[in-house]
Amino acid sequence: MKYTDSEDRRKAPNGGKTIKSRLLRVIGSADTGQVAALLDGLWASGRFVVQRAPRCGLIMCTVSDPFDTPFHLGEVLVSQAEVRCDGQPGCGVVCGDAPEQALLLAAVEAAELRGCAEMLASVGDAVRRLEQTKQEHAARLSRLAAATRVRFDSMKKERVDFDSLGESCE
Amino acid sequence: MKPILRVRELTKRYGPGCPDCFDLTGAGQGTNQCPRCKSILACRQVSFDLFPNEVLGVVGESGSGKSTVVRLLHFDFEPTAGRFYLDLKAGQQSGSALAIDPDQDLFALSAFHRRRIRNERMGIVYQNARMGLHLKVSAGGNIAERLLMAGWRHVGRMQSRAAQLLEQTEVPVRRMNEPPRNFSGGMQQRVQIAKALSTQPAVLLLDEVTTGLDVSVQARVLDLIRSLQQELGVATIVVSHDLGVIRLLTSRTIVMRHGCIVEAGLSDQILEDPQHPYTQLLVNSVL
Amino acid sequence: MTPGLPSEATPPVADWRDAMPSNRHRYSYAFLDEGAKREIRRKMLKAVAIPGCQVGFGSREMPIARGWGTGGLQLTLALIGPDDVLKVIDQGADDSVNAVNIKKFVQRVTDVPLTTDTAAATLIQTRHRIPESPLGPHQLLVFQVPIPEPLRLVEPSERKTRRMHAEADYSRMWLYLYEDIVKFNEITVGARYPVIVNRRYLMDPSPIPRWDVPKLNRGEALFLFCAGREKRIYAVPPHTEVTPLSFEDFAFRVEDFHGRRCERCGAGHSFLDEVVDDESGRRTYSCSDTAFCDQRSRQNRQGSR
Amino acid sequence: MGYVAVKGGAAAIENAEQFSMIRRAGGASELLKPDQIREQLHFAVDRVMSEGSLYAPELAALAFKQSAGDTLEAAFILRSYRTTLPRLGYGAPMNTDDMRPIRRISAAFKDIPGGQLLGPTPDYTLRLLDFDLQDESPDHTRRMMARLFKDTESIDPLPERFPKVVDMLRREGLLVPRPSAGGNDDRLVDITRQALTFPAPRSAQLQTLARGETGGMLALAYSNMRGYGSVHPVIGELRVGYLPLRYPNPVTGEVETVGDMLVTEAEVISRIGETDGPARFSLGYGLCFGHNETKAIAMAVLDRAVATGEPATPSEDQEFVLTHVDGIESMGFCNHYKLPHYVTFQSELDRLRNIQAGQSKREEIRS
Amino acid sequence: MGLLQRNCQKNYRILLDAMSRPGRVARLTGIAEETPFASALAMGRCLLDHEVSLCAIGNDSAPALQSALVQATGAATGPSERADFLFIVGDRGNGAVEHAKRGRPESPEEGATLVYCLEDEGTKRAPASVSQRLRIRLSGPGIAGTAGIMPEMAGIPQTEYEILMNVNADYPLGVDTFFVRPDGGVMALPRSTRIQVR
Amino acid sequence: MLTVENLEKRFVSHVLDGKQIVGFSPISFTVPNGTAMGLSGPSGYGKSSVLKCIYRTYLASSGRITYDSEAFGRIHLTELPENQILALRRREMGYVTQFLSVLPRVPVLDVVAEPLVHAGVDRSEARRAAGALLQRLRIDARLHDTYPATFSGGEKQRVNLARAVIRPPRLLLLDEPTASLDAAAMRVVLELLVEMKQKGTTMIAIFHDRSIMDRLMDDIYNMPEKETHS
Repeated sequence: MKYTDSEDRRKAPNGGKTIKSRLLRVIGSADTGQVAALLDGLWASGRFVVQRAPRCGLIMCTVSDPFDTPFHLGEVLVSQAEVRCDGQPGCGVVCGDAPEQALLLAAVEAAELRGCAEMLASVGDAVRRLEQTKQEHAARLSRLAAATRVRFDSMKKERVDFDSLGESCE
Repeated sequence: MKPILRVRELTKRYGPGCPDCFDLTGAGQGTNQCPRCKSILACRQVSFDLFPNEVLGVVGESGSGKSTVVRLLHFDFEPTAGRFYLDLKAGQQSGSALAIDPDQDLFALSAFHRRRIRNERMGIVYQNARMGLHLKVSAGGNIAERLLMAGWRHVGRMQSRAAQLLEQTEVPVRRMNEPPRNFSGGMQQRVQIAKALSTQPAVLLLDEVTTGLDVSVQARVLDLIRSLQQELGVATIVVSHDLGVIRLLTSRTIVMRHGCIVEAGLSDQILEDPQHPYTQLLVNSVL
Repeated sequence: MTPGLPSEATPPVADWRDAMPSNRHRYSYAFLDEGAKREIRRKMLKAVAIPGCQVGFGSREMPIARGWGTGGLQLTLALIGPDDVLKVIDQGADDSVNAVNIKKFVQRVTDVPLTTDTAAATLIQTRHRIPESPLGPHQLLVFQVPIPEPLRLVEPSERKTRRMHAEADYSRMWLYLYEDIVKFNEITVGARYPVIVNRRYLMDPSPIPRWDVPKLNRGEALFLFCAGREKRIYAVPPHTEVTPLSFEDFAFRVEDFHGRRCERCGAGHSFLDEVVDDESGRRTYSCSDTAFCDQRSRQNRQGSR
Repeated sequence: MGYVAVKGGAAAIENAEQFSMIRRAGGASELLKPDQIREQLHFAVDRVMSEGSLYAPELAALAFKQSAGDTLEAAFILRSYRTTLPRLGYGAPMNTDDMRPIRRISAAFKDIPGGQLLGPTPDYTLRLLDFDLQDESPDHTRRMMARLFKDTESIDPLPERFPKVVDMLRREGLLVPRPSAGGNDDRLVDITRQALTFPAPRSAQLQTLARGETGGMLALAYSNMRGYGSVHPVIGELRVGYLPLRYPNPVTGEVETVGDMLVTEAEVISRIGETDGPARFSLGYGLCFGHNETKAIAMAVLDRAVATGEPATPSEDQEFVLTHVDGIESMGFCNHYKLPHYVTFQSELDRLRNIQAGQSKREEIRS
Repeated sequence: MGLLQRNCQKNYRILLDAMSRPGRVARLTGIAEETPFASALAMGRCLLDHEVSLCAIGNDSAPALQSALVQATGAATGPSERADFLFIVGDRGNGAVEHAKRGRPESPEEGATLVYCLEDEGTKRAPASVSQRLRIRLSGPGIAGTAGIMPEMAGIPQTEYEILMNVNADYPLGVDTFFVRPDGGVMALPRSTRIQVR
Repeated sequence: MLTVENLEKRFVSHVLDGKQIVGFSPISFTVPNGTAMGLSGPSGYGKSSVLKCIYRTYLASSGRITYDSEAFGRIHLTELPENQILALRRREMGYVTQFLSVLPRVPVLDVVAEPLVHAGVDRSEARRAAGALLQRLRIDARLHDTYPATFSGGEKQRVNLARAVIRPPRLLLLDEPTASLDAAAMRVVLELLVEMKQKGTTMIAIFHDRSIMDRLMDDIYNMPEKETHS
């Protein structure tokens, strides 16, 4: 299978990114009650059917070592579900034991592929809120991590000239 | 006279290999490692014959590929290319009933068949006794192992055969039940020789058998090999970096360097009138 | 449908809440997922087709510890179905803790009927014994194997033992027995006595006593062996020649229970456990195969009545 | 008398299980919640995930609770749980260049592009028992956090990606292009689906080590560093961070990021490779689930050690290392000796008595 | 336990028994004879998935069987000399059997599994098969003494047995073979079976 | 029996950057069956090299040597396969030098008996014959079981000779076989050689002593002066 980036194709009309892809980034911080409410909202339209009930499964992750040799690092627990919107299938896969989250992702994908992004207004709002909280939290943690950076004041140059350091390790 | 053993274009490469390997390595290039793909050509297109009763020397410095050649013939590992034939009718009868078609390339045989041929038709003595012997198993047991492999299933008969062989190789029979790790280096080599000869092989391979032994011990082991060879008439290949060993034991000699045969001839000719620059250097270094 | 995966069709669900897995944390039939079962099943077929040859497989982790029968258990679970009647023994006994533990687990994930009666079982998982009463053609005996490689005794490297099997070079094993005789005038191997299967492969019969080794030769039932930790499956089909290694002048011999009898059922031709009486300190004997012993005791009682 | 039946095993097992439950949960203290374990005992959870070879923090925390803190046992529970789950597929090949680090240090250079980032490490904390933790107040922690976030407000957040130290060495030609021995086999195998064969391909080697037991790997790697081996490691780079899991969507076929995994990566430089050709550094590689630096470094050292041409010590022997680092297997085998072995023992007894009888008979004849 | 799962388990036991007793004919369950390739598909569901590769050869129906098997099992396809499972539709392999995988000395189990999917027409050619039954003797593991080929399974020509003999001459290298009929009748000839043609 | 035509030997020393050294300049001569030919000339003219070329210890640079062999018929020694040369050495050709070329650590008796044993003579019989021959060559019987390495130069030479003639060869190459013998020993050796010649052995020989040459040789070939190469 040829791998392509989801962002490259299927460009959403606004913002360049699909709601599905944005939802994927933040769904980990959404709580189950919130997700259930969104699902209820979508299902009220009567256009969604669960094609395949959420189930847990494993994905084997493949990583390349510094010599570009791929190997299997280990498995990750994911939840997967398949939903149809007016017959258009959509699939949701998300890390962890999270059936509701998988369903929501599947539904959003199906709707987008079906071309009914207008149904996703409430999801879009939720995504925006989640993005904001997540971003704030991430930035705080990132600044905290940045604070553990070691500073070498004696170095005059901003960037280190590595060619001159090459010998020191021999 | 027909050769008992024929080797044709024997090649062993370690590494992936590339189209330029052969051009960029060899005695002419002064290396056996391909600068392009880093493969090592331990030996390349080596061909020679061994005649019945004959002792053939293979001489060269370490890394020349001489040990690789005999160990390939012993099926210790797989060759990259080459053919290998044994014509046992050319030699004297040995103890085994195993028949070999003289036109059958032995490298093409199954591992199972090669193992039988190795065990019943060939004997090897390694430089390092650890490779040829189980140092923790009794000397008698070491010999019995080969007999067991050849299908012997009578403990009493194996014990008497082992005793006979140890006597022949001048190992005190009373030490038969001792493990060779208790033995001196010279004695270990004798046990290896006894083991190699136990199934009356048609071909004996000696890989640097006296290297690392004290000079006096070396001499005694060489004498033993010489007298056993004369007595049994087994066709023998002697691999050594030591021209003294070659002079003492062999009638013909092959000189190897960087995986290639650079010169072959009668041993006295090789020693007294070497042709190839490398052989001359080798001979001059001794004198 | 997910590409590349076979699936059982499930009907679509209209309300998402109905699709939420209520049984999310229940285990599937026979515990193993179907993919694992298929792999084990494929490998078992190969093992049967090449008697005595150790076939590697992707051994799964089981909820019992490695070395506690995870190999046997995986075969049992890949084989078992609702028509089976299961018997599990350890050291010949149906009620030893390990056997009970395994039975409990298999029943929990399959609901199959259990039995202690050897003749009634279709599938028997065992550790260290073959039942005394002969097995029939409808029966499968699954052995738990701790160390599948008979050559491990003489060679620690897997790479080298693989080559020895490839070349049918078992001289090191023979040599081990030869050295035994040289040192002790006797072969000292107790249990796990090495055998040659179908005149080709050297095989570890799992740590059964020598007493049980002849039962492997030309039996009626299929014998399946599996080592979970070492990830190997092998088999002895019915009517297959299985010969213990022996010399012309040093024969293979089973354990000597000459003149001893089971205190309970009086059997003089079964493998006996040695028991030291708490009070008298006297050494007595009893059948290791408890089902066999029970049956005889029952018959004795009926006979005396 | 005389017959000791092994009856009643079932009841004994049941009771033993309950006794063990009571030992864990029968005390006076409040019962632990898996969430508490996941957040507050994160090193334990990480270790369970990496040795259990399953990235699932919630389940790992549960397993840790169930095993009453025995990480080996918890990893074991996790491993057997994964046996019941179907494998949906394989993630798209990932590169650790995409890692979002929270910690990265290099021992080889004083400063590195992007800077040495200490991250959340207890390395420089004095190992003094902190009695304040006996009675930790949530308020105090909250206040401290607030202060910390306020203090760091002016600092620029970290970039998403950092350059790799070894890439610089590689560009300069200071690094061997490939591991020397056993490195030619590029097959991507999955050791959970097929038994290991030797020489094992590099992918099988790394996978085995990645799920190895920390203590066992440490012991083997330590033996090598200490002298029973020839690896003299310098940590080129050690990273802890989040790696995006990318998976092709089953409907669209497009690759999506379905979540993040915390991983630890170690790239260990060993002085001068022993291969022919120009003298170069060689590299050992370690990568595992969770934050576990000891394991990543030990893995990198072992990865480098087994690339030694002719193994002279156990840690240099690929087969030796790979067959002995799995904690679940070694623990199981060690414990299986608790099972009854009286049939085999009886068989041994028979041999021994026989031999002794033979020996005394021979001695009689002699005297 | 679903029906499919149940049938797979049952049929596996039948296949295992067939492999354990070469020459013995058993019958797969749940075979709807009107469905084309029902027997072969039942075997496929029991043994194949995306971890193995298959190749169907033989007569014109082979491509149809191959795609049906892929659909039902998710198995990969590959050239006949690399396939783990080789389905032969009809009564002869047309040269593919000789080149099927036989395994390596260190791992003979890598040899292919062959499935001859006999067609009713072929198996009903009774006169030829009766005489054949008399001429072929089987012996080896799983067989008490010797055995013959039951008439209903004798659907392949004698030359095909000779090919199998050759392919398995270098035991333990070789292939393991099933013969399956449209009605679910199944018989195995593992590589350990010695075939003698009189 | 043996014809040498335009035989020439040059050594190329690669150790000395390819320097050429002349062994001897082109020579031609014929030795009829049963006769003895002496090579004469000042030292350094390459007499020994000629013998070595015939024995194939040296490879000739050009020219050829034709030999009427019993085993193989008329052959060219310079081109003969090595295993056939070895067969000739075992069965037809003997070569005696002034230097000891026998094996160390083998009792003298066995050294001399070896060619007979090789030819299939029973070992004890061969040792008896060797003993008699050594006795005749005035080697004390007490020395027969000792190693020749301990012998004096003259004794070693006689051992060499005994080994070469115990099974009389068809063609005997002699390189100063009497160089360090006393008069008595020399007399015995000469007697022996005369006897062999009478029995039909063809000889090519180098003797330091001109009088021996005259007494034993049917013909004498004077070595040409070496051409000097640039």
